[in-house]
Amino acid sequence: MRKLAMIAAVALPMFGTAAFAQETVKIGYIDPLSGGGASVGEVGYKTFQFLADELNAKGGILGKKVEIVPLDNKTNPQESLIQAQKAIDAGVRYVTQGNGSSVAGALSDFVTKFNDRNPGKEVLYFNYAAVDPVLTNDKCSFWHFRWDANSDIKMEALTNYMKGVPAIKKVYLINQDYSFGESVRTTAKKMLASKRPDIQVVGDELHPLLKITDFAPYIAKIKASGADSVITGNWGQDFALLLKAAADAGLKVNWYTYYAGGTGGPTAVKQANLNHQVFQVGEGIPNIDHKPSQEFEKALRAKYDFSLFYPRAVNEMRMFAAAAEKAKSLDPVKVAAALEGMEWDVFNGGKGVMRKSDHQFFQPMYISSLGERSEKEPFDEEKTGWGWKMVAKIDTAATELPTTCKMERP
Amino acid sequence: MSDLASSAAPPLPAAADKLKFYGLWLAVIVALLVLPKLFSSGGSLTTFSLIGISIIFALSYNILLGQTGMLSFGHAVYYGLGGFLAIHAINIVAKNKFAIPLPVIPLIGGLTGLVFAALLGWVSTRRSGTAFAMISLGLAELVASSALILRTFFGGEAGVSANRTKVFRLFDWSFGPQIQIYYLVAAWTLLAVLAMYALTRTPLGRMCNAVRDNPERVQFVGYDPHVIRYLAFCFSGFFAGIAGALAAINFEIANSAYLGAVQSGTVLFATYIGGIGFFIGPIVGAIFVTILSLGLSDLTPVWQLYFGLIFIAVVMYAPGGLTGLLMMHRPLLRAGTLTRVLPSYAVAFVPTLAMITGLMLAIETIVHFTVNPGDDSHIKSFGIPFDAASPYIWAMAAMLIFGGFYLSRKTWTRVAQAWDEALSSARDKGVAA
Amino acid sequence: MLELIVISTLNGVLFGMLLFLMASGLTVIFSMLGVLNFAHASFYMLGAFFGFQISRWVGFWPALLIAPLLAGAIGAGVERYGLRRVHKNGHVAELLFTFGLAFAIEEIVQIIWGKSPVDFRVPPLLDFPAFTIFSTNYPAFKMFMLAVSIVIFVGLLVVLKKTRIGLIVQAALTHPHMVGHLGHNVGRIFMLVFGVGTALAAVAGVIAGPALVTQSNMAGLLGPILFVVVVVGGLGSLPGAFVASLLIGLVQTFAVSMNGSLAGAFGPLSPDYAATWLSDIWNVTIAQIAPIMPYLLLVLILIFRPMGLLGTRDT
Amino acid sequence: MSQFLKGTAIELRGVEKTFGITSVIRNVDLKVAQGERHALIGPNGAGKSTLFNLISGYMKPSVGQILLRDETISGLPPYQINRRGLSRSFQVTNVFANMTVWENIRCAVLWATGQRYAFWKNIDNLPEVRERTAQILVDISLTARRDVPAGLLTYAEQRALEIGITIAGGADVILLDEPTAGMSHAETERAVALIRRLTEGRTLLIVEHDMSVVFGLADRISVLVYGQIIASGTPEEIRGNKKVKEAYLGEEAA
Repeated sequence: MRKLAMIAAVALPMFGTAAFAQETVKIGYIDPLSGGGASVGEVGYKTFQFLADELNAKGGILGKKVEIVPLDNKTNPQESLIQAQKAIDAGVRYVTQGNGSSVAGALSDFVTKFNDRNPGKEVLYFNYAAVDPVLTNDKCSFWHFRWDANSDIKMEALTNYMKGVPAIKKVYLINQDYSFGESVRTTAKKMLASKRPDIQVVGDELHPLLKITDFAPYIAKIKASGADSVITGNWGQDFALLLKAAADAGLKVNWYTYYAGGTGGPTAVKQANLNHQVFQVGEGIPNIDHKPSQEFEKALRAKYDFSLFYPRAVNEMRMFAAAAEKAKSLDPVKVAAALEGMEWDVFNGGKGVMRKSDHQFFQPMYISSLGERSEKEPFDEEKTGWGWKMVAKIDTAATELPTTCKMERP
Repeated sequence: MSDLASSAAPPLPAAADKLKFYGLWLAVIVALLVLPKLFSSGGSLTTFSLIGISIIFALSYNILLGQTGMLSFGHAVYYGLGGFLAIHAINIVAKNKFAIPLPVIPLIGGLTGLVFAALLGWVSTRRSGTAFAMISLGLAELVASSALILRTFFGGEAGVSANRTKVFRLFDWSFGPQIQIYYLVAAWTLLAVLAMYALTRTPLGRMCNAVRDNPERVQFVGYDPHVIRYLAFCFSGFFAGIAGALAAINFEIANSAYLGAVQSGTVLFATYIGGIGFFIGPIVGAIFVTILSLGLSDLTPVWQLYFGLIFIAVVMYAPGGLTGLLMMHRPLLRAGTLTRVLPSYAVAFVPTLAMITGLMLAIETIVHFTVNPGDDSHIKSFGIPFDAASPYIWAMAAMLIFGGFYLSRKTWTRVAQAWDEALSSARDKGVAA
Repeated sequence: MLELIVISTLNGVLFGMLLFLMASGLTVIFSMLGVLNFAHASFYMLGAFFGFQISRWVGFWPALLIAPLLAGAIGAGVERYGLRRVHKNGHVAELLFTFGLAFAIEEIVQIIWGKSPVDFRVPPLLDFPAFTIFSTNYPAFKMFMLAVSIVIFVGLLVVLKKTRIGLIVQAALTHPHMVGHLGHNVGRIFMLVFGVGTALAAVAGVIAGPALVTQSNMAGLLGPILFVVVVVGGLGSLPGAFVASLLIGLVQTFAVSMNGSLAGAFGPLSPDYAATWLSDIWNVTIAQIAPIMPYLLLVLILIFRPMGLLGTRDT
Repeated sequence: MSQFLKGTAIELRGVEKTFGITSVIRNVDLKVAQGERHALIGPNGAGKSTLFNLISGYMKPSVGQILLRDETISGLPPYQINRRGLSRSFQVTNVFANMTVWENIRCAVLWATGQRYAFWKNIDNLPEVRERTAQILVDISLTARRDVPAGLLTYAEQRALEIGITIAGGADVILLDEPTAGMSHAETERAVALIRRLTEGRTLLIVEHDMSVVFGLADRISVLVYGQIIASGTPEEIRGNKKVKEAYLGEEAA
């Protein structure tokens, strides 16, 4: 009996066909909310919730309230597709996702096929953090829009900065052994070779993803190579443990990273005592001298205990609202048309554009370093007392890379 | 042979029994045909398809665990490889325009599972028990890791995708809409279940059970337990490959998650919770666990905790699984003494339910304060709204847990008594326990 | 080259000893109860989190004592009220019970301490480089870890082989009824052993917590490798686990330091094969596959020497 | 019945078995003729069960040769020895506890009826298997307990089942390890009658402690003491053998 009731309780909401009139704009947030990736997924969920509240306070989109529907994908592509299907059943026409390029690839593929097979019921996929270049190149889709700079763009920005630092002579590459790490290392080698041929790549390491508990052997190798700088795309524990092992062994190099600002990253940097030795490339930091973004940061921190890790999510939500207003419709096809080529005043200041040819958003990129703050840097990270300091700004135009995308439009 | 001897044999199924047997299958077919008419949304069709896939997978796993007594921690290897080959097959068929329709693809997956099981099986089935379990664990780690290294074949962590509608079409079935996939999965599930049931009724199937019970003695009746385990392993790999291929067709993507420890763990959960001692056990388990894993994460963020607790409860209190729990009552039902235990069940049910409710209330309240400390305390768990900050809720949870625990202990002792009485009177009536 | 060899050996030994610290409890439980405890890594994690919490309140050193006691008490409770019930249903049921337990513990830890890593620091007393070799520092804390591992190894050996308690415990495994008739409470002995085993895991947790990362996924990360250590060493053999830990630590560390690949040995592959799986195999380096070497070792050992390196009984 | 009534069924040539430094079987020579009922007796710990384990392939001899009908079988795995027509029972009941009596017997019948590892045949559609199983079931008088799991049988019933499984494959060399151990007097009598009936025309090697059983059943007797055969002969010869009296029977005769 109890079992029956339980099954019914679980099953009913799933099987019910949702054919209600749309009173709200539902955005399906598909990211890990349980399991290993949940710490990141929850930050993202709360960020989007905060942004939805912001839009709703201004009257929503076209007078309709924005609602974020959390869908737990357990960082598993298959599970993501089930969740996407569930979301579509519940009347969701817009999904957003960011964690894991494997999930992003699966979702983009799914949305494209779904729209192809179900004309009139199209769904748009807003990607806020998955950076695999292929999504806006060989495997680009009309139904996919990306607000994060892809890893090639980030590397372009990073090497544009590095070529101006004469102290860099020997670079060591250490990355996670999967498509993202692979793309970081190949583009790094290619771009460094063309921009600074005198820089020597003294090591090129791939290690298994999220499986290493002690990085000491890798640090020993870096040390033996005599490198002065390390480029790494590592994130999560692979980043924290790497720095920890480096600090233990007393390795003194500069770290050029993608995700030092991720959850747990600043704590690790502080613990390793790498004052302004860890650099990050990204589309924005809290300490940029831009009043609207700093106020936003203050409001966010007042409500939650984390800082804004996803300035791109702000761009995404605000641009979505603007595109819908511009199209005067919430029909995904029209919204997509309005988003194509849309120019935008970016959250952290400056101009950005959603490029029509591949649906990749281009925006100013920043190189920043983490360490002790001056009065110019009001915000610290993860209560460490240390904060991000802007080191260099790369303008939108200098980040634009060609694309191989051959967009198929409906 | 004497008539005396023939009369000693168990009666062969009578015509009526056979009719009942075929009738059951017919009823299942009708139910499968009607089901999508009742629940037609894309989500429910996907759910049904996943249940079908997981039924095949769990049954294939039970060929190992329940039938032959081999505990594997790496069954997903064969599921995953079947899935990958199926995806590659779809792409190749579509590219070269071979006249191979989609419904045949799962067979390719199955053969892949079979080939790999045949390759890896001989060394790993030499022993059962811990050695087999550990080899399966090691092999699973190796294969899952190589999936990330051999990028060309496995497509890295992004996996390989395909478009199932581009395959040669038979009768103008495009297999784009989920409903067609549902029928494809349903047909294969039916076939696979039938085949696996038939397998248990063959000389090999019976010897598998003998190996499970007593591998030592099997050697002294002329059989090599290693060969039996190996053959069982191959069959298991074959059906796991079919399940993997169907999953690949359903998602149109195959990636390293197919091969991973989570997949291997889930099938173990499903099979054991359903009950490894009965043929239908894994079917029940697959349905239960699939619905639970799809639905539970909507209801509570800590679904894994409930999952673990349910599993622990089953291992502790119902080692025969859900099916074992039901089957326990068969002798009572036959003897007509079932009615004697029902009242004590009803009595025990109330405090047990209270205890479980209290436990869930406590968990959800605690979760609210540790995971979302800043949020509004008026939360909704399992669809029921309540105020997590209210002291009444805390008091109620405590009362339900302790009161429920105390009372249910008492009442379950009574259930046990009633049970013994009912069983002994069933024995008196000549129904074997 | 010499530098890399010396440093790799040191790192390998350190990593191996950390593995032994974690695996010793698992071996003790297996050798005495015959239970392959899947939740062992979860008790290691509990130890780390208890250690973190207690050291916040009263400091690291008391935590090093209290946390294992606490985890051991929980372990004993698990044996008394869980495992013992399941015991009659056989080893598979016991194993599955611990499997479910691992699931539940991970989630409970996440509920209490969240999913992000917690800030568990090395105690100030040991927060300095012990010595420097080829300009690489070796922190004092790691030396402490090494010392604790060896002390535990020697201590366990002595207790098991030389003391009355050890003898009774070993007898209780093979002849529970006989030991029971001699007036010993077999149930309590088993409970004690399980408690001690889990407490050892927790000691490893308290020590490894600050050295590595204290996070709710730390159990899942190390769980499988502990089985490798225990099986490769020989189920139930303490010296075997010790040797296997060292072996795995060294193999993994040295593999990481090697860059060799088939491409390196035989020259690059002809471009005809550039996009085939052959090129993947051709270009993979030894360093890349270092972390899966233990599993390769596991499979090979089980095929060619199923009793493990120093084991006496067949798995 | 057996067509090899003449000749040797089992022959052991200089067989030794050592565990570490302890030798359990020392230089044993033994011949059992076709169709003979041969009993193996000796005090506890003499190595009788070890000898059974060596002959049936459960253990490998350290030194020496074992022949079945003049073919070497030492070193072969148990199932191959079984397929050549040698079957054994166990001292401690060793049946398929979760399977019914019917299924237990049937498992033992399958290989002998040539089913091998067939996975394409329905077990219910094999009349030969069915009839043979039923016949054995009648022979061991367990028809009434046909559908009971073997684990739930009484001790005597389990011993009968043990014998049933041993003879079900139709082997013509049967090794029985203490078939009546632990039985009451009446049960023993029934068991002896059963054994006598079932091994008619076959070769039987039996280990037994109950001397009335041994002397009532056996054509020849061998005495094993400390891993060595000290005497071998007809019951009368053994009764009169001085060495045996000293070493073994002496205690009982006194």
